[in-house]
Amino acid sequence: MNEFMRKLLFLPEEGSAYAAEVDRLHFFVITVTMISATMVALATLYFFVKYKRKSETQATPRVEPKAIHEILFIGVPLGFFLLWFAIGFPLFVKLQNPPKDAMDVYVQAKKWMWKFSYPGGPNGTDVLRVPAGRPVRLLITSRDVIHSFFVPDLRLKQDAVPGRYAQTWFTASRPGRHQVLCAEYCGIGHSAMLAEVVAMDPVSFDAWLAEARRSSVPSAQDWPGEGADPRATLPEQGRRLAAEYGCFKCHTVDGTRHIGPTWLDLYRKSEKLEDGSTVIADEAYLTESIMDPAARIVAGYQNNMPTFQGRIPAPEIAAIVEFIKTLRTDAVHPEPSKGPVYVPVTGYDPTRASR
Amino acid sequence: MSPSLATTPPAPPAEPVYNPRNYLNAEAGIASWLLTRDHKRIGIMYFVGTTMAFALGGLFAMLIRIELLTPGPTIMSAMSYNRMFTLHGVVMIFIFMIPAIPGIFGNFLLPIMVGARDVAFPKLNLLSFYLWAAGAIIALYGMIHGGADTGWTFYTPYSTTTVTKVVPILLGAFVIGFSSILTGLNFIVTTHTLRAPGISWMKMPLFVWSIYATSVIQILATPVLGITLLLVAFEHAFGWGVFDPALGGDPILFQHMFWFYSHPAVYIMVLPAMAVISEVIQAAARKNIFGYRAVAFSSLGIAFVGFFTWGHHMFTSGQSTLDAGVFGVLSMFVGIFTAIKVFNWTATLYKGAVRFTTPFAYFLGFMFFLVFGGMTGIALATVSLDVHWQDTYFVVAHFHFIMVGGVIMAWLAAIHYWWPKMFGRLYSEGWGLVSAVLIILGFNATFIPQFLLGNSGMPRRYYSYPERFWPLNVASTAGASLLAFGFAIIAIYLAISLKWGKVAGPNPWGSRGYEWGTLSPPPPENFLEQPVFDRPPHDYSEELPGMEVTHAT
Amino acid sequence: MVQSRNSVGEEHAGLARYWIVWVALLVGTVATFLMSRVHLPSPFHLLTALFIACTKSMLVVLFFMHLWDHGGANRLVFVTSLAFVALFIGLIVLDNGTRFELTNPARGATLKQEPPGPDLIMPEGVPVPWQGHGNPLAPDPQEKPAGQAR
Amino acid sequence: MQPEAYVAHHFPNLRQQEHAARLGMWLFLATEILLFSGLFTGYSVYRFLYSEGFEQASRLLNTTLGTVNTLVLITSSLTVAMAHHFSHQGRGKTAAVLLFVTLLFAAAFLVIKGFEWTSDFHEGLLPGRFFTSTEVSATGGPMFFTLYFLMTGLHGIHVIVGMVVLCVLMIQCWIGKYDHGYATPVELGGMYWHLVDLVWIFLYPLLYLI
Repeated sequence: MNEFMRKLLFLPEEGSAYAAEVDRLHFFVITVTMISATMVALATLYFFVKYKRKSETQATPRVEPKAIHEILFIGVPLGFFLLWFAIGFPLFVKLQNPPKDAMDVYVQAKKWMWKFSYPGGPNGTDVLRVPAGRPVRLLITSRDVIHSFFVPDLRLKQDAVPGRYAQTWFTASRPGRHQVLCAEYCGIGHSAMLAEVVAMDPVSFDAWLAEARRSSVPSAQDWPGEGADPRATLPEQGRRLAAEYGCFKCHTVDGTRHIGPTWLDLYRKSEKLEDGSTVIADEAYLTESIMDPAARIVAGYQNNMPTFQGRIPAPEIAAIVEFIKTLRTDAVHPEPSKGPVYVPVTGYDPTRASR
Repeated sequence: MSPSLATTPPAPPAEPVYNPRNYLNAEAGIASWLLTRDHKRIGIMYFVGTTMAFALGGLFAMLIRIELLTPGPTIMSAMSYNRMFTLHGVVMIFIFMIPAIPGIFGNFLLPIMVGARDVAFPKLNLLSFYLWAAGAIIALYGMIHGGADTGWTFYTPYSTTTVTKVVPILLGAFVIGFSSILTGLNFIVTTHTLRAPGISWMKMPLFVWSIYATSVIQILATPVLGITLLLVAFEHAFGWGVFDPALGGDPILFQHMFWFYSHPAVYIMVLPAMAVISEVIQAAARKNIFGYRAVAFSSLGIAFVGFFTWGHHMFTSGQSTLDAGVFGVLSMFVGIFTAIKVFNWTATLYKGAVRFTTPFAYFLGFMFFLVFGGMTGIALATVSLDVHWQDTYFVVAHFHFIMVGGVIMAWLAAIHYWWPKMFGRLYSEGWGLVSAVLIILGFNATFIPQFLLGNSGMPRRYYSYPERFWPLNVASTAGASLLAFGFAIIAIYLAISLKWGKVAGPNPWGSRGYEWGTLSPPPPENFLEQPVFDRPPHDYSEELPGMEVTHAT
Repeated sequence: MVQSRNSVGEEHAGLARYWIVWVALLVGTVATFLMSRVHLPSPFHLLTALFIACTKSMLVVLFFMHLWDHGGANRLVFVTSLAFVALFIGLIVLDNGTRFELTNPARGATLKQEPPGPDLIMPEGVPVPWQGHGNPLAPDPQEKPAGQAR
Repeated sequence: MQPEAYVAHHFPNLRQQEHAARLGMWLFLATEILLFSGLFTGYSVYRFLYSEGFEQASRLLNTTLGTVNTLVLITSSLTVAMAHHFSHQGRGKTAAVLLFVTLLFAAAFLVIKGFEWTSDFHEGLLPGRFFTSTEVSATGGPMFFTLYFLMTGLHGIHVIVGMVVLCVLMIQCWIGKYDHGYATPVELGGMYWHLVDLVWIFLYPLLYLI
């Protein structure tokens, strides 16, 4: 029955015991809602059919309500409403008060990504690995604007507010994957701010955590000296390189016009050039524009960009182009888990966090 | 024609008569309209203005729906899409819906219904219209110069850091707020001091009660919105951050202040709709309301309790658990007042004499949508359910059920019900029913899929979405086009009826509301002679052969 | 008509009443000033000052603004507005007083466990929101490898 | 000119019109109270969160000037009330003089406030990120001054609006517009001014004393 209702109402799977409890209340409330709306509509129709106007001047009796009518009108719905509250609020209180033995994970939202950090490491983006069957407490904050951590499968949502922490918790009932969406509007990347909760069986989670902590330590030593994190994906490296070479002084990645064209949705975009012709901004054009910017200028922009010929090695240019290719507002990741990209825990100046 | 409802009026003329000297033609020229202090003309100016705003907001809505036809980009960029839904919200809420029914029908009818010649402060009334126009123009300026991408809720810190033109939009809403305050002030004072002899509080038409309750909310809530929007504008423009987390500010405080206005604002929009429905149902059923006191006082109850529930918009924001509980349980009580009204309206039909007309069709739609929308509102206030639904399409569908299914239906019912009174002519009843059916079907097709989208977890304000949400979005867009088609038909046949419609006569519905006791269109002084109000409004308990002037059929 | 009390009543009030109220207001002002110099335990400080302010404002409202002589509707308007202000402030402060302890950074609470990684912000060091220029995705300068820093 | 001449066409009599005007004014004042309540809410919340910072910051303000300003504003309220009294009795010239005195007090208030703001400016006691003073060690100093400037600023705007209103009324009193027993505009203008006083009565202890 519950399964039927869940399918009927298009609810996603129930990833936790809490989700199942919430759904039961959901079915109760929605069933009553549908029945009462239908009943009111039917009553209206019935009265309409029964009491059709017979003549233009027809008089009608004055019907005054008795006290019992109004008491019923108030009492019956109020009874239902308060019952729902009485069932629903304790569930909410439960959600707000994590069990003491919950494992902590820090969640930091940022335009437009989710960062998950485990005390003692590791620390990654966009994939939250948790052990199934064990409670996990999330301490959520934001770096810029308000975001909201939303996992439909777990019936879980908590806003990430900058400057303060919020908490929520869940226990995934079995291994599986659950999509995370940002539910509080946060700008052009709002709908692409997706992540994933991966519930693993506890044994493999423990093994994974130990492995991730072990491997993050040695690489931390060689990372700051190198130009790039060897474990970072190509686009990640590209982003870092673009920052180093100062690309962001003139190019934005959020769609706003600056000194140069924005990089958002630039790849494969059809750009109008100064001479009136158009060009598709593919890899070749992007590479050319880095090496010899003056060659083909997009209409409406000045020729301000210096040439980077000989200043950026070819693999790095490739990385930057790869980065530009990822900057898409329509980026919907049907399968966002390509393996988390972990940055080492150590190697940072902890004082820089405070303003 | 005597305006009295009871004292033996002359036999109705065989053919309906168009009142030759009415408020529309008493004075001529543009200036006589722009400088008018006649509440009826101001009502008509609101009609024209807010309807244009509605068309604009509807255009934005259609563009949003078209964009959402495919999971990826369809016709616009993410930035344009964000502007679209912001402007759709701002235009529909601040420029159209808050002033619409009070501005048009409150202005036009409230003084007539209390037997007054005008509102208490006619100049203030005109000023209020111009403030609305100024606010709309400022907001329009902002839209043309880039628009805002914050959503109509202007949540900080996004709204204070965005590069878009959020300040003109904020100021526009601020100025419109003043207009709303002055309108409310005028209505309250009019109701208190200008009721004609014979109209005691308990004999006031229910329309007046509801508008009165609306005005109370406007007076008490709108100033808080004003100061909140000013603070955001200040923070955006000068960096004086009251809400800026970098300076120790609390973004959640903004949400508290914003919803302290914006939750009651829902009732600013819905109460006038209920006002309309209370009148339409009594006329359609030829029966006095079942439980006058219950309906009248529930309006005040909504106005009062509606203020204690704002925190239910913030269950997932980091608000304290205790506050969530307080707001949650209080929200349950506000639902009760709506339930009282719904049951009393339904019971009004009992032993009535119902005729199916276009306003009645909208009444039927309204009843279903209000019950379903209202009950889903209660479901949303059930704290733990809201955690899943907060900021998803479920919320979007819920408030569109209230706003479109409730307010727009009532607005259409009001237009169709009072059109003959306002312009003295009848529209085509057949086309009226066709478009009503189109709109009700289109509405269901648009918003029921959105409930399901919300259930399946699609957050609102999404430019692109995972493909599993695709089919329901297509259904929603299809419904929206049906809806748009229905509105277009209405615009056409109403425009035609203005010139070529059949003459309505003073009372085409055979209604015994006070406003039908005067001529159509009403003379500038509302009643040719001071009417005698010796019966309650909508008293159909005995036949009054002289009064039954029904030409609608 | 609702207006049952005669508004002409204030005619008889006379100037003497204004002067008395004025003296009372002066006394109240001096009293708050002096009270602020006396050392009182924490909440009482605020409470006395607010009590005196409320008394003073009541005097102004009742006598200077003639609410004493006015009809019911005017009183209702004024009292309602005050009630809603109290409600507004009360429920919001209640929220702040009962929040999850880490939500409000400055109330003495800190994270028990320092969050790992570069990007998590300590509660006492609040993050700087993106100011609408620069780049949201660009790594912070500190995040750059040491050799490349500006 | 009889008082009845002031009745607008849609009112049955003068008493009802006065009643309407007064009720309208009270409603307007209610909106003003709620307008300020937004700032008072901000103050309450941040005072609750940063009580120590607020106390330290409040000590940096000049209490003497604040107290003098309170006395000035209270006295101006008295003169306005008296002006209403005399105009009601038909003594327009006396009322005009009293309104003039009120305007002087109001100007004095603004001048004192101006001095205060100037010295705050020099000491770096400025709102938000412009706050440069080092004398507040606890968190909350910038927030206090943001609220201080917003509250006194909004109040100052109300003082200026009130002065314009009183100035118009003064001229009307002087030319004898209210010599016939109809003085509702003076009463309403006075009520507005009392509200300005009322707000200050709360601002004074909250900002300067505690």
